[in-house]
Amino acid sequence: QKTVTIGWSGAITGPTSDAGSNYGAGVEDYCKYAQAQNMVPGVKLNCVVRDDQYNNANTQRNFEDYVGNQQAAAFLGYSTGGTLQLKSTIQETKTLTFPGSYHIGNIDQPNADYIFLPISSYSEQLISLVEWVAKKERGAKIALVVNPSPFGRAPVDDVKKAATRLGVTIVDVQEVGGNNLDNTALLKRFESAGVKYVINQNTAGPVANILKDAKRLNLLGRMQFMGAHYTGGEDLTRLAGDAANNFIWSTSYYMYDEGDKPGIQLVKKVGAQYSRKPDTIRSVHYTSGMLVASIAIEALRRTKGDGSSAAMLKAVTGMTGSQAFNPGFTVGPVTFSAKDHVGAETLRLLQADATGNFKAITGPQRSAMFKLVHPN
Amino acid sequence: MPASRFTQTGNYRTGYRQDQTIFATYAEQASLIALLLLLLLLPQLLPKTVLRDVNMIMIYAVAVIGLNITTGYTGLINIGQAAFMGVGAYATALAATRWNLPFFVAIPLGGVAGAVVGTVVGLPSLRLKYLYLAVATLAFQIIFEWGVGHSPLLEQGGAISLPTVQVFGVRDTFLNHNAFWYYLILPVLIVLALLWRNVLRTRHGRAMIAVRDNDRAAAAMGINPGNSKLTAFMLGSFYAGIAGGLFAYFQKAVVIEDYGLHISVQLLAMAIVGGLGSVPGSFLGPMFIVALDRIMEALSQKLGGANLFPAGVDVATALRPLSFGLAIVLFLMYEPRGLANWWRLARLYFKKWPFKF
Amino acid sequence: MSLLPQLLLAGVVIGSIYALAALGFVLIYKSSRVINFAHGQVIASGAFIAFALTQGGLNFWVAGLIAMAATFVLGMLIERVFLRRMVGQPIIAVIMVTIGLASVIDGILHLTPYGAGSFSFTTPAALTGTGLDLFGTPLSRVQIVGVLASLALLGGFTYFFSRSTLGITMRAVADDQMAAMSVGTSVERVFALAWAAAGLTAAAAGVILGLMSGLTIGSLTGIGLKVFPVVILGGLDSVAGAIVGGMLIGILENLAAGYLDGVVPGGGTREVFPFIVLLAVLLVRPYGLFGTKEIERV
Amino acid sequence: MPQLHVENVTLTFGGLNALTDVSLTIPAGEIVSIIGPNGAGKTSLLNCISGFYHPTRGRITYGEHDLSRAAPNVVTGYGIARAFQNLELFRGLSVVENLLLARHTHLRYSLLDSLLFHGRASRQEAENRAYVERVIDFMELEQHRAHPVGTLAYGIQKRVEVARALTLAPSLLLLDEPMAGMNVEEKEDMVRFILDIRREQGITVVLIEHDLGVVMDISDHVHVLDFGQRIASGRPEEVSADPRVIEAYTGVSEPVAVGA
Amino acid sequence: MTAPSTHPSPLHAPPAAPGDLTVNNVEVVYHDIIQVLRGVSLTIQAGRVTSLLGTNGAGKTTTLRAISGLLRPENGRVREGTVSFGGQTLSALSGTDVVKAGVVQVPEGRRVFKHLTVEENLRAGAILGRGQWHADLERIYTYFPKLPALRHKQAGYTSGGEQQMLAIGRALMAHPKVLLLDEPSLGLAPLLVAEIFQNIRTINREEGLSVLVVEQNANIALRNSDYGYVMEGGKIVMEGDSAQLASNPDVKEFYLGVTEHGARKSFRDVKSYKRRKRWM
Ligand SMILES: Nc1ncnc2c1ncn2[C@@H]1O[C@H](COP(=O)(O)OP(=O)(O)OP(=O)(O)O)[C@@H](O)[C@H]1O
Ligand SMILES: Nc1ncnc2c1ncn2[C@@H]1O[C@H](COP(=O)(O)OP(=O)(O)OP(=O)(O)O)[C@@H](O)[C@H]1O
Ligand SMILES: [Mg+2]
Ligand SMILES: [Mg+2]
Repeated sequence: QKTVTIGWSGAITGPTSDAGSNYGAGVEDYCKYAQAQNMVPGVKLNCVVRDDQYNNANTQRNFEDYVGNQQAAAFLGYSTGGTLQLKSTIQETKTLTFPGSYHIGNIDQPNADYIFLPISSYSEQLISLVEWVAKKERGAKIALVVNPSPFGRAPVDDVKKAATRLGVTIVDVQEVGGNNLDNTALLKRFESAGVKYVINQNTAGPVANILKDAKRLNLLGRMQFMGAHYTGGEDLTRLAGDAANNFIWSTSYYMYDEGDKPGIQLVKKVGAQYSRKPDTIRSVHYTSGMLVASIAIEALRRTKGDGSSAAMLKAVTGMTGSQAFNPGFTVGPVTFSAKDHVGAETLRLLQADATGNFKAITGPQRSAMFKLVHPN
Repeated sequence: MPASRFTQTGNYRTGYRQDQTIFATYAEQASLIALLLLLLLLPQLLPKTVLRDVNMIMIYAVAVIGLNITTGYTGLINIGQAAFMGVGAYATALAATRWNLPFFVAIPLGGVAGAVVGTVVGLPSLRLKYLYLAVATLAFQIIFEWGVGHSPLLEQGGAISLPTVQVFGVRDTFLNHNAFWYYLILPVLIVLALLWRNVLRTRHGRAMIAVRDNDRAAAAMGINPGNSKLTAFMLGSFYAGIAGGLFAYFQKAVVIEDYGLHISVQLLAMAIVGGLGSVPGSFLGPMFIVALDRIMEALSQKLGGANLFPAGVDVATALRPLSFGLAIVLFLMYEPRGLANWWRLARLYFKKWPFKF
Repeated sequence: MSLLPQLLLAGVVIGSIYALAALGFVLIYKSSRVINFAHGQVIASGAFIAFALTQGGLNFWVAGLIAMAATFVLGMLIERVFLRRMVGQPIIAVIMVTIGLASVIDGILHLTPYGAGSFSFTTPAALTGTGLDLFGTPLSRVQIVGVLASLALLGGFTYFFSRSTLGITMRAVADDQMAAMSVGTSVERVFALAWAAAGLTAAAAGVILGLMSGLTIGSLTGIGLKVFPVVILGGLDSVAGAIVGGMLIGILENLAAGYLDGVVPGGGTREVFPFIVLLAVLLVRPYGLFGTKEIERV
Repeated sequence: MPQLHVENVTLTFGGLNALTDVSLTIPAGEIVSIIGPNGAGKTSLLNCISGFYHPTRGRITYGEHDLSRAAPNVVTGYGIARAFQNLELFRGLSVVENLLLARHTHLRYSLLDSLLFHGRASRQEAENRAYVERVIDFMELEQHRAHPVGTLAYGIQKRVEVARALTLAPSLLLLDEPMAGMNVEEKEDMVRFILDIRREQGITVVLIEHDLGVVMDISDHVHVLDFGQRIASGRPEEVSADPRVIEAYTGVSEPVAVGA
Repeated sequence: MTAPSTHPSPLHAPPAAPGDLTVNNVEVVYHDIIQVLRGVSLTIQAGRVTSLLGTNGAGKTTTLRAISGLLRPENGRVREGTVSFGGQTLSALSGTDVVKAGVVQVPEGRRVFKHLTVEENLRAGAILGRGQWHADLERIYTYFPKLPALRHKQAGYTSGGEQQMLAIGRALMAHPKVLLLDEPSLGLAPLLVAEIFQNIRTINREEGLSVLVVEQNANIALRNSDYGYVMEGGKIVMEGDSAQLASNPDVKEFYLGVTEHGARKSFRDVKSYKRRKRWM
């Protein structure tokens, strides 16, 4: 029996570890599950999950080990900076890579032949939100609040372009990090500038603080708060409490409480099987981790265990049309082709209800505008 | 002169010039040559992943020598060394991508940029003492990170990729990446370490130490404390800048997170564990911290798989910060002079061997 | 309603929390000349202890008090186990010990279920809702209690240091340990007490912060860094300086956020503005606004 | 050799006048003592001369150099060296290293020379070392040469302090209580060094000292300060008989007996 | 210097009275290797002033530290022998407990708390009389009438003599029974030295305080003490009533600097023959 390596390197500790630890757990558990199911006959799956502490030097070392020493069939990445930094090496080594960062720059040429985003990019997520706003109110004034990092800044340019075309205005772009104990100034300025929509590209913590302050300042009714994938979910409602009410979130994943979806059933089953804490299993990042692992393993399965990069690339770019892969974690199937490096590009907008659960307010959809402002 | 230079019982010094030499005894000179040979062959002897760590250690060592110049020898506590590395890295990246300069020009330019910025940041040291200066360097670290994040020229901290390097027809590829850079970093490190050892034997080095020990007395000796402090900052951040330039190429792209506060802390830890104000310590410290991290990583990998602990308790992830912190604390408590002191004791032992007393 | 008064008010609120966080710093520095880089970690410990207790079903207030007692002991332990051996070592060594400690406590926190993820207190009934409306800015009860608690603790310690014999003794120890010993002061007891008191105020700060912005290990420990501009501005060894410094930084941050962010592309100026001010202040007043000038006679 | 002129120097700290309108001249080649009660401003005057304090008003010149606003290291460059009242040595460094430091201004090579340690730097350092060894011989510090200064007995440290000042090759040496805390015999040693320094090298010496016996025996000239003002000056016999000096300082009504 | 060849005998150290503090054959090492005291025995008699003379590095300060328990912070240790006072073995106590037992040391070089005001310095000394510090302040101010005017001045900016008075006053705040003074005349002008010693005498008389004073200025120390010891190389080499010591020829030459005929030696006559080498 031959052994094939799939390696993940991400932040189990350090910055963004709240997401990273669950993400890593998802990768690890899905792999064990796949092995137990003998998903790839004749192959022993060797899934390695390593903590790089959000430190790019560690990421590169892990990459070298996976790819250089263990001939990994796929590299599962995590951080924005780490992935961007690795692009030329990924290209050179022809390593199939699925980052945890949905930065569109990851799949922008050059050096992007082997990189595939599991779900739609931050840009597309945010533009979907802008489209929603534009549909609701022409000429609406929107403020962007982004994380002070490459991760946060990634979609800003695309969103600005899209807004112009959609006939809404981005009044302000603000960076807010994890230490925002008080957002009075920010919100008051938005208020006086007539902002009615605040779109966040951030992690849940800073967004929760903004929501709580907005509630205190009686702005929740007057401003609609929204955000991309890493802003929402359980984390947000836990932190913001009832201030999260009505928050609109865009993501491609199914929610934990959509128990009828096969992907969520699988998440619950696997999570229980490997005795994860409830918080982990409920976390959307756990699902995300399972998704990338499932894509890599599916590709390997389709190569019949041939983990070579040519075979893997063929398998992945073949996931299109009737050959699309649908593990059920996301609202749409995972489709890739030589031109299409985004997997589950359909997404939904969801809105938090009074109990803190996110309920879909749109069906699965794609952003029409995104393609226009960011042609490949 | 004894009949044979090799049978004499010691190297007798008959002039002050001889007293100045760094490698004085024949034993020292012989071991130096052996060491150099070993260093040349190292890439052939080491597994590739370890070689990567060796490269990291050498880059850190350059930065730590620089940190020692400001903090160890001159006593100016610097919590922003990673930012100076960052200055060098970004300067190198700009030189390489905007002006298409070759790496052997771009990296020294990084050093020069580090030195220039370092001198400016050092200006408050003319007035500030002790902790107040430490906090000023901390402020610089934070302002630097923020500034890069707001600078479109620097991709707002996103990746600036560096061109692939070619030397004597050999290209830097994934397969030879570590060995390739090993042979480039090693001579840089050796030269930089020797240059600093030279400074230490001269009035400039002594003046820095004097300023550290007692700046008023130093002034009474005709030393301009401000000059010495600025020189220290300039040299120290020159080294940091070179380290940053090397790191940029070694990582293939410059990303702001690589030059954050935690790296500054790590560099300080390396300097402390190695032994503040010691050149061998500047090598031993990075070695120790990197090795410790690798061991702990391996250990947490093992523990993580073992499911020994109740759900929700993540021993594996706690190990690295815990061991890093403990290493620093224990060293300071029980061996404040750092590994350099062990090194010294070991050398004394071998010098006297087989006579142990 | 014009923006300025609202910004000032928000600055005072957040500033008083900064001041409280800074108080622990000052307490330790004042008596032992140690600058504590692990203070953010002690704050986080206090907050998580309180949180764990409330998770266990304890009343919020009781949990808060127990957490303060626990960090009181924690502070004492840190001093006893780690810092006591460092007496007489150079400052850089002592600073580095606290940096190491920060990492150690981080590791220990990662051993708990709170090492990763975000949590949030169930706000006690007495603190829910709006408390006051000043200048058109509604203040939550949490904020009001935070400000009052900070001011009470700060006032108490100011009085303590200037008037009480023990307070004077603590300052004496900072000045010259040997001389303090010669008049019979137990330097060790003074240090332990300073660390313990700092621990206590840290838990208070941690719980208030937790109430206001949730419990995430990174942002709680991050306060440890935020406190630097405060103490440097106010002067490392001045309780009054901590108050003024805290308020000033809080206000400056808000002014930056209110006026500069609109001008600077990307904004986020509140993150750096305090540090820029800090540098400027240091160049004019190297000992901060209220810090003791080192007496140097040759 | 230049003369030191202190002209109408006033030094204020906050509201306090440490020095008020002090004028005096130190002639080349003499041993001049400054005495006065504690807090009279003796050390402050020395600090003004050596650049650690700057007079609020008045002027201090040494030859053609104006010292009033000069930094300590600049003053040292003019050939004025000092030993401190409270030891200000580099405690972690050995005696040799302490003295080598004092050669700083006599070495002329650049940072680049330092980095490369080629000809100029290396040659000057060797000469430098030889010079230091001669001072060590002179001050009889041979046996302590390699010891860290901090571990030496107090009396020896005081001697290192003077040796270090001497290594600067000054033309004017300022000594602030070099004999405090010494017994009679140790004082005799220190006196011998001071006399030899003057005799063999013609260095001008300014001495602050509370032991009147020493002051009266070896000074050519004595100035008395009280509350920041010069209240008397003259030859030792004259000063010790001055009633104002007796009242403010010595408290002894008869002049101190000049030794047999 | 050469040690006085004769140890005056018989020793007329009086038998220990109840209030005496006795140092018994004490040996002290620093860092576990540097032996400084080699069997020192002495008695501080109740209610009297005792002086301890000796060259630099003889171990005088070390002796005081051995009594006051301040060796530990200097990495020193009493290896042998005992110090006892009022039935207690001081050498077993910590510095704090020694002060509680009534023995307080005024450290060499004064060591006032520079950044505290004069009054705060005194209050910092009142660790035992906390409740009554007000009354104690007044008591100290009557002994040192210069101090009240300076009460709000930072101690670091007061003159040497004022600092010495402050240091003594601070020690007195703890109501000691035995006061240990380390070179109180260091760096002080003659008039102040006299004043300080007068103060010591007054306090000694009025409070019945025993005093041990370590001095380089043998002249004034012997004049103002009842009994004296001379120490060299970590040993007591001579002792006796102060007057008697002052007339000893060796003490005269080496400590008092007077010739046999009573005239003061001139420093101009220093022994230049000692110089072995010429310079340049
Ligand atoms: N840096 C300073 N700041 C404020 N006051 C000072 C400073 N330096 C000295 N003084 C004050 O100036 C006066 C003169 O002090 P100085 O040290 O010159 O006296 P001195 O004659 O040398 O005394 P001593 O014999 O005790 O050494 C004193 O009142 C002192 O407090
Ligand atoms: N902390 C210490 N560590 C090591 N050695 C010490 C220490 N303190 C004192 N010594 C040594 O012990 C010896 C005696 O010192 P001590 O201070 O007791 O002498 P002393 O008689 O008080 O001298 P002085 O008149 O100079 O004050 C000296 O040789 C000194 O170097
Ligand atoms: Mg003086
Ligand atoms: Mg002594």
